[in-house]
Amino acid sequence: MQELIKRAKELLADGTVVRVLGWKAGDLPYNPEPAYFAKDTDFADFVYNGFCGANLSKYMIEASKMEGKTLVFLKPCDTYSFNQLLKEHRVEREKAYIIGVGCKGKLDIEKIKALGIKGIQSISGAELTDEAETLTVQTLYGEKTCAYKDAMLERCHVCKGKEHKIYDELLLTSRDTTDADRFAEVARIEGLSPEEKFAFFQKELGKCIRCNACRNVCPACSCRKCVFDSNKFDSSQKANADSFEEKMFHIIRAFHVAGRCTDCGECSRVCPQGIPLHLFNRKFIKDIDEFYGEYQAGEDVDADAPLTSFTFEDVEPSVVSTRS
Amino acid sequence: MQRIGVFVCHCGSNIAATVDVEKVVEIIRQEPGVVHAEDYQYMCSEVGQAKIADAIHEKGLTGIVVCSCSPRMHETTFRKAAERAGLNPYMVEIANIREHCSWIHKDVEEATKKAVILARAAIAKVNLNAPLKPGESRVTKRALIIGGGIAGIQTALDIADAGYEVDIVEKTPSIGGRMSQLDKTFPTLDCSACILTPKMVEASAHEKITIYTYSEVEKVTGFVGDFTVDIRKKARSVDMDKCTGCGVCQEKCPSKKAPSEFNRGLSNRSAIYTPFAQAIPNVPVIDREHCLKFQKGKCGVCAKVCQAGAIDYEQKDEIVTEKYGAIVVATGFDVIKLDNYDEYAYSQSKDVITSLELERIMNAAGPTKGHLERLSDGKAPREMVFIQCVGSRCADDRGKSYCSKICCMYTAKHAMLIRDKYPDVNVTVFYIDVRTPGKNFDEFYRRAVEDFGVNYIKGQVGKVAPQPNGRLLVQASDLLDNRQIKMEADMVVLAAAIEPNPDVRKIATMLTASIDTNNFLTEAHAKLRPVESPTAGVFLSGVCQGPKDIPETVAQAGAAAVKAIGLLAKDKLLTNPCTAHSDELLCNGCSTCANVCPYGAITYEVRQVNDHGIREDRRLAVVNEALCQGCGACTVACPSGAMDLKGFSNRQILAEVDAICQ
Amino acid sequence: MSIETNETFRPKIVAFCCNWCSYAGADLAGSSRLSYPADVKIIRVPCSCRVNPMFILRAFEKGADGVILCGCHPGDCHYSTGNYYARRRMTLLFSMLDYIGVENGRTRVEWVSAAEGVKFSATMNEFVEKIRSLGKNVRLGDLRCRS
Amino acid sequence: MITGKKQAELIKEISGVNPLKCMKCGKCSATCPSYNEMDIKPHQFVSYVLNEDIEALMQSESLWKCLSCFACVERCPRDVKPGKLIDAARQLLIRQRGQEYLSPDEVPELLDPEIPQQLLVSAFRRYRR
Repeated sequence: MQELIKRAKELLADGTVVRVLGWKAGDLPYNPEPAYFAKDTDFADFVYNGFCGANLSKYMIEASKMEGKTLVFLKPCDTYSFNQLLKEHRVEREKAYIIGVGCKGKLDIEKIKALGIKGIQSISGAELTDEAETLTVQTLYGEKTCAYKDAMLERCHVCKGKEHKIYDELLLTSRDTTDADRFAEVARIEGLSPEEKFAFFQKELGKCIRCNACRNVCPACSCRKCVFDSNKFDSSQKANADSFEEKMFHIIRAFHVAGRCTDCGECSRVCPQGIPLHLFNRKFIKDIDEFYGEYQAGEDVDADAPLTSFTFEDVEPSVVSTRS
Repeated sequence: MQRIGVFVCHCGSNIAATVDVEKVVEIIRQEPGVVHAEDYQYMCSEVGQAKIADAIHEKGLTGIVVCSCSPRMHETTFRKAAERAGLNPYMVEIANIREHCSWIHKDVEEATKKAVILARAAIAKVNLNAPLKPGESRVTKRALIIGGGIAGIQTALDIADAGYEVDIVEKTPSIGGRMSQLDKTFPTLDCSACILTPKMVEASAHEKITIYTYSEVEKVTGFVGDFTVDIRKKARSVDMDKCTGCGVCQEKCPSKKAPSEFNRGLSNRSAIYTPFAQAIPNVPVIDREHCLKFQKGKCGVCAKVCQAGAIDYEQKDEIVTEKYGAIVVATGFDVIKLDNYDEYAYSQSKDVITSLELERIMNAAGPTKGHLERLSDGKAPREMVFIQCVGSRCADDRGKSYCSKICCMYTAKHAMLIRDKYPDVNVTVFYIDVRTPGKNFDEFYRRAVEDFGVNYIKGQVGKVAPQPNGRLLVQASDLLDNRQIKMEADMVVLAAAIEPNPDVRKIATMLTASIDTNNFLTEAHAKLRPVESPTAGVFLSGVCQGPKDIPETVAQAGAAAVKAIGLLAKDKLLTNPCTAHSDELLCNGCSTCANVCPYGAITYEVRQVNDHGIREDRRLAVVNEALCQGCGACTVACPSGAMDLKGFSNRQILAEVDAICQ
Repeated sequence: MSIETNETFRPKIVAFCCNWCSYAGADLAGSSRLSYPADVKIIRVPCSCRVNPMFILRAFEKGADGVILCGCHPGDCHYSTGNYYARRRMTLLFSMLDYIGVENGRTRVEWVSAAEGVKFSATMNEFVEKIRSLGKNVRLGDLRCRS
Repeated sequence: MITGKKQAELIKEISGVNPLKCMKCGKCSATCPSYNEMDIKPHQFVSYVLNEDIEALMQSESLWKCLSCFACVERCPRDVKPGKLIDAARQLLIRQRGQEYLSPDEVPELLDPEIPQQLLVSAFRRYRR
């Protein structure tokens, strides 16, 4: 963390950048938030630890409109999002000085809580530089520990790899965290009967309160004005009026980001209701891989996106009913 | 809210027998927004149309729904009727209650119910209709032809004869193209030069035709009717106006080791050269790569001997910018490289040649002055073998997947000419299939077999191996006789596949014309619009669209000319008003829409917008209404819903959906 | 899930047809008097690629029991490439609907040329039969508005 | 006894060849070094598979005359590879013979100064379990 601060201050001092986009400590030990830093003194609450899951690439849309360059810290997975935004002309490369930061997997406070650790006062072991495999948590009820792996976000277990796809320089080394099959859960659901599938999604989506957090955090969902807020489709919805609307919202949201979603997992991370929203996006990714060849959004800025290209031999939509 | 009038047609008994039209009128009259509803025997009749006009005037209608036959039948009729009565024609919608209702249902109650729903959907749509006006764009009455072969020349002549200015841009120093390299042409065996040269002369003498040889298209902007094109005139190093074409410079030029492109590298030419005797223009160019003056700095013989003082070593490339209404692509073809066909020993033996090389050998102006001889030792061949389908109909990446179409016929021609001129030479043709569709084509092939004794064997040659005795061992199998053949030949001629001129890819990109996996330009419709590119104002002539022989090329050249003339004859183009348009406040500038547009109608510009008081520069999609054909691919690709289609807007279609599902 | 009997259940079916091939195919079915159930209502769109997944979901929301999209055969699109994009979009959308448990027989894409009146009619008959066997769409409907 | 249809399927599976791609050009037979000893010629292999007459192919002389030089595979313009087909037929026959596969112990007795080493190695590689 200190390396990041030191380097950021240097780049500010020599005029390479005029501001820094990073994370600052939140009001709890586990909720740092994205923030700008411009002066030396700002860096007092700069943090970079296992709870800095927030993908800063989307903030670069606004930063690209500001005067001067912005230093942005991007984790390996965040660079895919940045690339995708670059492809869509939403961010400007020249406006960004990208420091690719290492990552040893990001933490999910809900998982820690689910382990029965309550009344958290402080957490150690979450720093990237810590070699520790365990987190030590000081709670109102005394010191508790848990394995770092057990507290990791789902997305880090299926990490795309710790290689930065775009950067100006790299700081800190990463640790591989991939230990699960990215599509296992999607495949499990595909194997259910229609009734079971429907029940599963009815239960999950029934929790949706239409707070729009998933949309607002999503780097692909970066429209100036969302179709669900405009009158273009008579689709602006103020309240969660019936059981269909959240299905429509989530299907359309996933469809709009299909072929553009880098699977950064932010939607699921921020959902206050704990809905596994990534299961929608990942379903599309799995289908695209199977039908049209493997495609990773944000990997190659020049690649043709799956929904804006085609081949003459593409599968017919009836494949859905014939596929086992 | 619109003031809508609904007109229900009986269509005699076609509709009225199954749909209770009075009842439809009665129900529809109650719909919100409907201020007038009536039925009539034949709405499309003059009386029927007059009823619409009257109602427009009397009731102040702003929208019309006609419940009648398919809009494909009478939409235009009713739109025109409304227009005559002062209503915007695009405020008319049709509910198809004949083809989609009365004709397919038998039960009156059911059909009536459906007719009402279809009418409601049309009413819901027309409620959201907005008056549309076709855009206008002017037409520059000048055509550009890219490529000066027979296709380009024919298209140019046809357009020029219709009275329009035409420019031909040809990459090489002379027009004439592939056809000028041919010796004779099938199926009548006329000498190629004898029929081509007059056309070349006619084109160059035509007052409406300007020819830019040794030139290339550099940049294309604009759209149908209004293209702006930059043409690079490469430095010829010879003043076109001063040169008299006497040819002394070529004679005296000391650098004579440059391979002749015209003779397919089988002979050499001087550094200053015209590609062939009948070249048009008859003005040489200096090939700077082989010129001693340019390479070593000294020589200057040509300048010394030129009495006209036409040699200009200082000449530079020149860019000409010109406007055009139509562009015809006629870039033609080349034969594929045979580097990957080791088994035919093409690069090992001088006596294995391509058919195009044989054309040059057979030609009196060719490297052997028209004598059939082996290029290795100059001896007359006794045994000649022709191999068909070399690189055509190939599933692997060495060749092409398609049939090159012309090889069967030119091989029959070669075989026949050789047997005619040199009766003592045995000619064997190894074929897979003999494909001779075309007028007098099969008769021609049969003559080669029956009258000229050409030996046709079904079976592809597997290997050609040069022998120590200087001959070529040809190994094949006769599939019909079930025997393996090993024969010695003196010359082997390969019918190499043809492929589009490699430059076409660059040109297609400039024109936003689409191209298939084989680099052939794609036609707007494979059956119904074969000479038009999907990009409006761009037409296709000759082999750039697909393999063709000369008669087909000339026919297509004429067809392309007619299409171009049809465009140039108009002063202004009315554009389809049902085009896409982007809401600047919603547009993300993400380029997704442009990626799916088949017409290249969407571009981006950075413009200041005022978004509820926030002024900022944004990258925005701009639809060129002259290019947009209104398919709507972009509207669905657009994630923010900024892109919408006039006449088929999101809200209009949703209103129809709602009305149907009500 | 209870299936209503075929006699009483009349499904609502929305058919999106492209103007150039399928709508003309439907016209030909009409002029050839090839019947199909009145449950099918056609909406004309310029091209299959104009159909937004939003339209299909909206139809289901408003009570449609089945939605079918008809376009020109691949390779024959009037706009040359529209149906290729539609094919990908619909494949993914249908797969997603299947994934959340909507019976996959409720959605269909069929390529119908202007000459295929017989195919149009046969397709519609088949599709209506399928929807009738599936019964009323409850999983994607706005249940408040159902009578 | 498995049917010709099943055998044809097996041949296609083992060889990975789609015989429908053949355009009957005969380039395979053109340079086949064993052509004259073969009763069924290389370009005909495809027809036998298409006609599901695998028994005839398996009983043919050609089966054992093919040198597996793969010139036909190399040259085939349609990617049909007749050599692979005959090879598959051979495997089918060998598998049929009581499912016996070559075991390492059998190798020494097969050694014959006339047999190229390479053939043994490749045969072993192919037929071992």
